[in-house]
Amino acid sequence: MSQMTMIQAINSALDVMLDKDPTVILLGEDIGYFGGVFRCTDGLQKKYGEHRVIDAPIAEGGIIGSAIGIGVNGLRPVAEIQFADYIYPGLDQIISELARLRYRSGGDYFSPVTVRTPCGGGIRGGQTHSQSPEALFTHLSGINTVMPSNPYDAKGLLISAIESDDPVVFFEPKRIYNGPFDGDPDKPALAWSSHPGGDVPEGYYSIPLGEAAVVEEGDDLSIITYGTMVHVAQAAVKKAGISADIIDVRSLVPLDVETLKQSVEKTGRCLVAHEASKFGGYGAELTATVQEECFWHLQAPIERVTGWETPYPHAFEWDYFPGQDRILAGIRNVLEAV
Amino acid sequence: MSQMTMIQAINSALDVMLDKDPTVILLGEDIGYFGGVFRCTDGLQKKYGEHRVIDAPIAEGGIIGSAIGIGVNGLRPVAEIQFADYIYPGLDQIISELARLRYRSGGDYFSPVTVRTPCGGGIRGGQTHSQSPEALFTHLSGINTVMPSNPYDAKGLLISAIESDDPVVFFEPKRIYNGPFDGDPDKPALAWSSHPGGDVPEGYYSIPLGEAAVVEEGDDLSIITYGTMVHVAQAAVKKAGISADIIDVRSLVPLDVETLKQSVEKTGRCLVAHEASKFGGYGAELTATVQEECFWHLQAPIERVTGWETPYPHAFEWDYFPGQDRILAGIRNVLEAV
Amino acid sequence: MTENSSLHIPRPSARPGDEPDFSYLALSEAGAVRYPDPCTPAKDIEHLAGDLVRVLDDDGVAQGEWAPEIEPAQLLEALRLMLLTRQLDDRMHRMQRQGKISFYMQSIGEEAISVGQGMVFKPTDMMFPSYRNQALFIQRGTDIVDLMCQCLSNTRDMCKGRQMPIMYHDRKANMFSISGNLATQYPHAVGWAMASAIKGEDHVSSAWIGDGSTAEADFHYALTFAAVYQPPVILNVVNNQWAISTFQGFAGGQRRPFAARGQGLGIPGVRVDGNDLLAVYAVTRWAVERARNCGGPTLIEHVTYRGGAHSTSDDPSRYRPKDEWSAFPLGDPVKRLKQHLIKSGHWSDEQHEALNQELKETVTAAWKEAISYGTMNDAPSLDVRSMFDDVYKEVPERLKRQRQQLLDIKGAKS
Amino acid sequence: MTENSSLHIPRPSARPGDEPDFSYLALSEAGAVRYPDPCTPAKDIEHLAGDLVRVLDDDGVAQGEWAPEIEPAQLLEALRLMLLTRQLDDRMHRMQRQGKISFYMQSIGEEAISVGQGMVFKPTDMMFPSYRNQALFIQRGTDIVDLMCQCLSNTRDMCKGRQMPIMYHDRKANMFSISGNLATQYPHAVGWAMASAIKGEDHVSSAWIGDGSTAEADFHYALTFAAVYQPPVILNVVNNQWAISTFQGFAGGQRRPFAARGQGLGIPGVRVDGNDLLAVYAVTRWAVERARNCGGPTLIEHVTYRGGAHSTSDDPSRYRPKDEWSAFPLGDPVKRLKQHLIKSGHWSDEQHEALNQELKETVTAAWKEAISYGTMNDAPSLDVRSMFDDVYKEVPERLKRQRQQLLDIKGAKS
Ligand SMILES: Cc1ncc(C[n+]2csc(CCOP(=O)(O)OP(=O)(O)O)c2C)c(N)n1
Ligand SMILES: Cc1ncc(C[n+]2csc(CCOP(=O)(O)OP(=O)(O)O)c2C)c(N)n1
Ligand SMILES: [Mg+2]
Ligand SMILES: [Mg+2]
Repeated sequence: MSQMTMIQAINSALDVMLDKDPTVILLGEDIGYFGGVFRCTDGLQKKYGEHRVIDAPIAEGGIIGSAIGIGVNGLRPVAEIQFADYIYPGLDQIISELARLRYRSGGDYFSPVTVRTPCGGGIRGGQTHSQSPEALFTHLSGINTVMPSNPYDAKGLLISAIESDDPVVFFEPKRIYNGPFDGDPDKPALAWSSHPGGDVPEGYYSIPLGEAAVVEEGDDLSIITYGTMVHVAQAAVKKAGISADIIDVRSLVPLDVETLKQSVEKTGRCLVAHEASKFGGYGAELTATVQEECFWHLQAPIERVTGWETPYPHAFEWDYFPGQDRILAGIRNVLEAV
Repeated sequence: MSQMTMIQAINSALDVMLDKDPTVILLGEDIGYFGGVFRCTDGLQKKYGEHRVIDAPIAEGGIIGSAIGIGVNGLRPVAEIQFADYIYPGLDQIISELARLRYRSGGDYFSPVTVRTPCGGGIRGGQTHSQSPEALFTHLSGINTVMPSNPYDAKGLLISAIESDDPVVFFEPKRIYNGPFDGDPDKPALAWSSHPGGDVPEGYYSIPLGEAAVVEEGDDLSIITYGTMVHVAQAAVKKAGISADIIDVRSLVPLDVETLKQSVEKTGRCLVAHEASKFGGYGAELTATVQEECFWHLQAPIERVTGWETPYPHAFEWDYFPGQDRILAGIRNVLEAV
Repeated sequence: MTENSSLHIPRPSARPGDEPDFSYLALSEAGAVRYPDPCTPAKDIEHLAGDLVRVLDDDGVAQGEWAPEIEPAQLLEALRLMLLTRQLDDRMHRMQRQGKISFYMQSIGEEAISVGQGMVFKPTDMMFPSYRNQALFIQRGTDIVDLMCQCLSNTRDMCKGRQMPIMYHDRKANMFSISGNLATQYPHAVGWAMASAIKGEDHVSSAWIGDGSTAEADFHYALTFAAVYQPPVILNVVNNQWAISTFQGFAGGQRRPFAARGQGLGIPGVRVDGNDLLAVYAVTRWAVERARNCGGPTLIEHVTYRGGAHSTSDDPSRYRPKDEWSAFPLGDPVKRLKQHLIKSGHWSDEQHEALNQELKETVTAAWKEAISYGTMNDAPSLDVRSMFDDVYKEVPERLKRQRQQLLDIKGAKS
Repeated sequence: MTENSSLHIPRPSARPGDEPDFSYLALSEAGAVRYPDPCTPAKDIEHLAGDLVRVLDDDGVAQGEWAPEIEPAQLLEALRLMLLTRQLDDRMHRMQRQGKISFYMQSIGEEAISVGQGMVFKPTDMMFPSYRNQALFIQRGTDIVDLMCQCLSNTRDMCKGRQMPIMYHDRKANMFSISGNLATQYPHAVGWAMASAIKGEDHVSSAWIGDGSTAEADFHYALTFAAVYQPPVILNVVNNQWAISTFQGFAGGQRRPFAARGQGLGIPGVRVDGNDLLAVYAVTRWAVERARNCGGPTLIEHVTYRGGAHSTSDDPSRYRPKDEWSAFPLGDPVKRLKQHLIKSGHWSDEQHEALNQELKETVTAAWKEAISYGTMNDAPSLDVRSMFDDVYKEVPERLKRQRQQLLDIKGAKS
């Protein structure tokens, strides 16, 4: 065991897989010689060579499109998109090709591409370096979507994603790359070494996709969330002095419905939280699923606490971000509803 | 008043607007000399010239991107994307530019682009000519999303979309271009002349965005749907011999929450139906909204009847399509739930 | 407000009712273009993108340095494949008209490209076809019964009923899965070739795209990645003059040939008479030699003409002269190869007629066999449960439940 | 498995610790390139994409047919704008380092492009800038206080606090809104020019893109539409050799210059010394004349060097030699214009020093004014309610409710 930041854990996952499986190759903008703008691939080109850790042109569609071809030819590509906000030029290749290749070819062809990309706000990135577009992916059939909330999960889930023969879009909440963040930008930054999720084995291990983590257990309500918001929810629950199940979805697709169900059946009350805006967000699916599965146990409407339905503004980052106060207000609504 | 198919109604809307507003121009693949693969722009180039009804290269991103620039320069472009399945190469320009231009420029710039595109299945189009990707758009802030279910609405809503200074993505359910369709492919095709929505004024009129239509009124439950599924729902209700509110959302964004609320508060039971797959679909938002707004009135879980979570297959088109039987089963679930 | 418009709107040389006019097509004499060493630097052979490599002259005689040495038996086999493809297209077109299949796309007039190129590639090379490469499938050994079964979405359909007709693939023939989305296969081919280079293998890949589709982003991505990483890939633009109703000027073809599209990136381009099987073969062999011996991509523009409608949903008489094909200066690839074989004493009109008759029967027999695996309306049919397979490697629980729901509803109904 | 890899991986000529090496840069002598009539057909001037149009020689003397006639006063003004931009960049960079703004991007070394081109365009022409065109804003009259206020996201920010620093726009100066998404402005510029042509107006548009960004789809879309519709648009590639950590070879620049990218579509390309204000001015004027008099696009590659870090988040010493800029054969655009003005007797070292000092004070005064409109931490600040404006033309009910929720929560908190 050693202490790792989420960046180091991701680097370690890539390192382990490059070492273990000679077919794994990395492709992305600035990931090679430079080691990535967030340094997730630092040192890997030096270690594995420029033919396995490959700098790419600034062409997200070309990165995904060529990765598909590379995967069809027996290699196992891990593509980095520098910011989730820049994944859109690659959407056609993801939606029309990557997600459907196995299906349309009757199972004869597939391409095991993993697409890693940093997402979320809280780093003063303004409207083009803060987005959380996970809902555009979770609606697609044929790909899985993952977003870890701590280094341990990041490494274990990324290894599973790379090993999977199904394509995975792997979102990395960049605000918590270097430490957990409870939603209060005025507090001194915490290090991952202060968090149990910062204990990360050096070697190989994996966490299967499709399993949510119950981060905290309690009885008053269930909070379903993922990414940075897991930490914000924990802080809010503590502040509220209540007892809640906090569920870190981790694997957005496939979704671990059973864990949500057990929790909400127990608590009867549910709050869903994410950074992305509300309308049509992933929280809509979580809400719809929970009301379908647990209707008869629900004692209050399921509440969604999310980003506002505007782009993510630079100046009002902390008014946009669904911080502790918003979660607290949401908890109050859910608990007081009669 | 005259009888029009949905194709004719769309053609008429474009004709009226080209005539009324000299800044309106059309741009798209095969829309000019040929009149469009579905003939929605038939005769318009001849009438308004090749400088206003413009054939475009096969480049969806270029069509949307250049339309944005055309709009910034004071014209009012209506772009056609030949099939909704082919809109993805244009997504970056829609998400990153069209939807955000006004916001990011502090209100100083905007581009009033309307994007028309045929969607949905039922024409033996297989997995790349049948898609209903509306949920990828309804999650975005800064654009509106529309899908009409009959010629009258199509014309009135399209005129509103073109006149709007906000961008609109306008989905046209191609299965009902030429006649209403109740979900039974074995029945003889109906003509729009047999449907009240086929009565369409020749001239100018508009239907504001943001207003749902209550297509049928009843007490047993509320069915919330849009596009082709409106007709399927009507047939299913008739078959079930029950009394239901059937609400045609029409304007997916902005959503007329008030109308949904009034209905579900009255009936206490709700079914949501669409052709797109369930997970993360637009129905998730409808479900989440209704449970938020009407929780205390709900007597049963809200049921979603949708396409399966697979691509739209060619051979099993009618097993994929959420036809009357599936709606009937859904109605049974909702009504029998205790 | 458009009276003063100075926007350039490309116009085809002829519309319905006009005389066909191909004066815009730059032609070279057969044999006129010199054959450079395949490893010649791109900058020294830029003229190849503007010239037109032609081997067969008007009399059907092979001319010049590009004339390949091909055994007559091989040429006869090529002719057979082209004729077979044409018979297949004819049959399938009619079957669509009779409602037996939902859709079809013919490749009539473009058969020399698939067949001539197919003769060059090895089985271990990987092909990323477009929807007008049926002859390439046939050339690489796909049974026409399998092609038919795909169009029928029946129990022998390699796509398991998931795709519209003509969206074939053949894993064992290294034929990639055809996509309904134009141009997407182009970066796949480049990526595949990159992997081949990374692995140190000498397999090449090749992709086909239409003139109209070059306007798509994936064309640019593919060319850029090909220029940067120099993988062994042969990129083909099939310029059949039309993209549904728009002529090639709407893809930017009015000023420079498509073969020149890679020049700004240093990718060599060769423009070839796509209706001349010998020229197609020679140019492809040149490009493959270049890829295998010196690495790197080649862009080949095949100048041809879309002899039929775009698809069974199309009516070209609305937008181009009915007799345009017959005025096309590069003729019909089948007739030209036939003429060459007759001229060189290896073939006769009678043999041709007999072969055609035989192939017609082959196709009829194949159709009979194909429909025995089911049609849109007649048994046997695919098991509906298979609809939920292959979305993911394993069927997830969610899809198993949806499958069960469907079965329940179908059970309740019947 | 990669021991035998034959994949070509572009390598820059020098890495940290190496001697800078610009031998890969093809240079022409100042004055060597002939000046063709602006309406010359593209195919007759293809060499302009490979040559390098240069006016100022090593001694600062204007040479050759491209040498423009510009009043000394205008040149002095150009020098002033370049110096002002550099002072601004210096100041803002330091302000970021001190935590006063969140981010910044300098344009150091690239000022001649914005200023030289800006001198050619009319106010009614529409500019689609990239994030290194701050000098173009200044040239077209945007107050540097406004640029600073944007970076501060304060009450005078034209973006109302919504964008990261440097994402300016200026409606009245016809400067479009800068996007964080690379290359997206390219098709906008083409569309804008299409509309200009449709309306029969003679306004041109112009867009800027980095070498690295040419790999994006929008570059291809823009070139294709420009070739098809021939609108009056000037498309600029600012080749500053680097795209964050990757050199221009990763954008396909190893074999042919970026100016040649449009040749396959018949778009004329001109390669110009981007550090030579006179050459930039002359080439731009040529392209604008071409656009206005004969219509159609021109692609201009400006050969320059990114003198500073990519942004305040970047550390270039990790990936390129520290002294690379000083070895760049085209020098520093400010020094070169200064030398020219001194040589021609219109300027002196003393005047230069004095001007620089004056501009430093101008910038300091502007900064003081700017922060009076608020900073990240100090009042005044934007009204948080404005966050919900401009998503749509009118604030929809939903957003009004969300605004109220936010106010309630903030109220409850304080
Ligand atoms: C991304 C995308 N856009 C549009 C279409 C619709 N479409 C199908 S074929 C076609 C024309 C293609 O023309 P070309 O590339 O010249 O190929 P050809 O049909 O002539 O062989 C179009 C527009 C599509 N299939 N995919
Ligand atoms: C679509 C997109 N992909 C990636 C990025 C991240 N990014 C910002 S600037 C940059 C490098 C651009 O290099 P170049 O085009 O050469 O411009 P320069 O910075 O040299 O002026 C990258 C990769 C982005 N902003 N947008
Ligand atoms: Mg074509
Ligand atoms: Mg650059």
